[in-house]
Amino acid sequence: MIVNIELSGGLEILFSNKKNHQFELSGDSIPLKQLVYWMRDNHVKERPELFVENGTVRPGILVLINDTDWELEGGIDAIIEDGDTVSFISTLHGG
Amino acid sequence: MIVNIELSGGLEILFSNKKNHQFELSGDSIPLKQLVYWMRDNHVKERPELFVENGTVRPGILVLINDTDWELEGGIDAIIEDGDTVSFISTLHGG
Amino acid sequence: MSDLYKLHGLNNSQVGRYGRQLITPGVGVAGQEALLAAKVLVVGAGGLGCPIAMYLAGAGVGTIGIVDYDTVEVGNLHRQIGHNELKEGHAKAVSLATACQQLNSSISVIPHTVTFTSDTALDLIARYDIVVDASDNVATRYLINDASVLANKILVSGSALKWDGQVTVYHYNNGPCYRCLFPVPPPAETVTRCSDGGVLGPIVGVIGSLQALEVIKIITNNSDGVLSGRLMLYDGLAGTFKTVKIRSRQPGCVVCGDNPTLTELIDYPQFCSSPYSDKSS
Amino acid sequence: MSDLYKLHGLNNSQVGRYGRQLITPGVGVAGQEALLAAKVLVVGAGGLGCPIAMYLAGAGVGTIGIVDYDTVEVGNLHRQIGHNELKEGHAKAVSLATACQQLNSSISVIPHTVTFTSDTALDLIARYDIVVDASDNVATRYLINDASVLANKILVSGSALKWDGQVTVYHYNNGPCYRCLFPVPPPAETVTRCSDGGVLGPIVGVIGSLQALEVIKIITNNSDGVLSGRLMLYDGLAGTFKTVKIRSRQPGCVVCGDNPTLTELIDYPQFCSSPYSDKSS
Ligand SMILES: [Zn+2]
Ligand SMILES: [Zn+2]
Repeated sequence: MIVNIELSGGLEILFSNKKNHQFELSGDSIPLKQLVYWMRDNHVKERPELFVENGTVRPGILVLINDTDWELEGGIDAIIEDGDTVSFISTLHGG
Repeated sequence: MIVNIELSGGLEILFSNKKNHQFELSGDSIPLKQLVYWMRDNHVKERPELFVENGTVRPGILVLINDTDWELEGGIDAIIEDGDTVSFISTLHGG
Repeated sequence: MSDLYKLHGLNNSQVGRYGRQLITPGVGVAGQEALLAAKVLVVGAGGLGCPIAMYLAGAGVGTIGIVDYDTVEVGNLHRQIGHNELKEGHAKAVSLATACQQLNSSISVIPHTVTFTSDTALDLIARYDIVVDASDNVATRYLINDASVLANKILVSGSALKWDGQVTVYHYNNGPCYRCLFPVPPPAETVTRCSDGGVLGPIVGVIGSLQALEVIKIITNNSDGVLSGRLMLYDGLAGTFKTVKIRSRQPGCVVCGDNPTLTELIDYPQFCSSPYSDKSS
Repeated sequence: MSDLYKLHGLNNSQVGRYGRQLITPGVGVAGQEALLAAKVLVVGAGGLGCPIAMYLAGAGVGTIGIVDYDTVEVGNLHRQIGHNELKEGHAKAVSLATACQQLNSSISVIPHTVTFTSDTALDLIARYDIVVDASDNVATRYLINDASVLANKILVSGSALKWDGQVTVYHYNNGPCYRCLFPVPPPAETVTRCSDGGVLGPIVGVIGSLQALEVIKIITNNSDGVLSGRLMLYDGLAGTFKTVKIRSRQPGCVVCGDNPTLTELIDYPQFCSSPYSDKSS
């Protein structure tokens, strides 16, 4: 399966400074929690605690599944399928 | 077949002041030219010359097929299929 | 044109000043009267606050409050176009209020040069109908949210960093508040401040202008298009926007939920482990 | 911070003024030096021209020209935040240039109070690297396009009406020009002017800020994200943006094509059947 990942609001820095990724994974679907752990273990080079904390995505990151808030899709327990796009958006505070 | 129509930049005024329309047509596809004539004849209440001129969409309107400039898709000779979105955008000149 | 509006509550000078705005569909005389009657508090007279306050002043929002305790520095001017070199060292709230009054002397613009804290926030917010978050730090953002919800005011939120910006409207028509989305503040070490990460003037220009438009849509009752329950994301470097659907009000939210446990303001610098400021310490 | 940049061509006061912009990724010292060396002509000191010129001045674009023959009226101020009541009756080009210089006295801002016509356009454009279309009528838009192509300058175009706006970049990296998209002007009776249709301040604020950012991206060589071959559409009432792919340069274009037939400027009011103005006649 192919999963599209989008990173923004500065999170891309943890992922080789690239905003868009396409990951190939085995199987037809993957629980989001497992995808997040896999991303942390295989793609975050430094300071993984800036991405994952207490078993989920750290506070201050909004997660979207196909452009919809993950809260409407089951949160960390959502199931991601082939072709889905998951976005991780760090909220901004500046002005 | 279903065709989604988007109107913007003021063109919506010709179409009951609605920006988004969904039209049901017979068949599986329709040449864009025929769709434009059908829209003019069935949905433009007043001043059809503000939409069609000399057998095509009048100058100053940009046409998109699924968010891509119609010029890249064959222009007025493009074939529109079930589920396609056609956008008619009147260019703006103000500032 | 003036004859056309004679039957309404606008005088000739108002028709002259707001004519081009009045004739915009969805505004009209009723919309202009609503703008003149509205009271909007802009929290922050920086990069976002400048275009917000100036466009609201231009539009004829009748009462505009501007809160900021900071003073103008030359290093602000690349992005804070409501100030200028002559205002170096002056209070930002006063400098921006003056710019707004020079744009439109017929409205009331009130500078508040106090620090916006748990002690001052509710008193200030109580005097206005709509709050605009143009602040630059996490602690102030949680404070503004909680105070707006406790005082039952609509909150128009914008933020920016580097080439990116975000806009949404909180606590509007059963939409979420900031805490519905972000119940817990981010770890302090994950927060990039503009003083560390930089920010470009046109980015705050875009986001601040978008915030001003949301305020106008709310006041003129063009509610369908208000960015409530939707978050607009701008990536200026890529030249792309995206508007995404976000959760509605969360029944379990500590401040706007069905059984709120947060019923008075707390110590936000402690809650967020970071100060009411974006300055490097 | 100043020590860090001592080896570069920026002095301490420049580092202080542009620090927050310098540290933005993709700008840096090289980007700031390019901005200081750049020359940009803004055609129009109205709703779009105000934020464009002010954000470019803030960013340190070294030479900014502003062309406008019109004078400031109170009815402009709801959307033209670079002017103010004290400037009523003054030349818009001078009023806006003064605002820019007060924001940044270290750059050069040149008001051109001439009418921008087939007689004056090429001489003016020749002195600048990039042209920004902040005009308000069809005839001027064709004139600016043709003059920019003939002088081989990049053109950053924005337009607005009511709640809507559009932005794109013409004649950049083999992208299209305005005539590639619109070879023939629209029938005069289909053109809605701001004087008839209205326009809101924050709409021109968003579009003008977007145009200023495109200029900065072009100068700092962040070319991947430049809106060339793409058109950005903003619907402020709905709160949505869309960026769509448009055609590339057309080999048959009369002005930028492989065998151009338009090699000098023409009579644009005649070509467009409408004057160089958006005023009601
Ligand atoms: Zn809440
Ligand atoms: Zn061309």
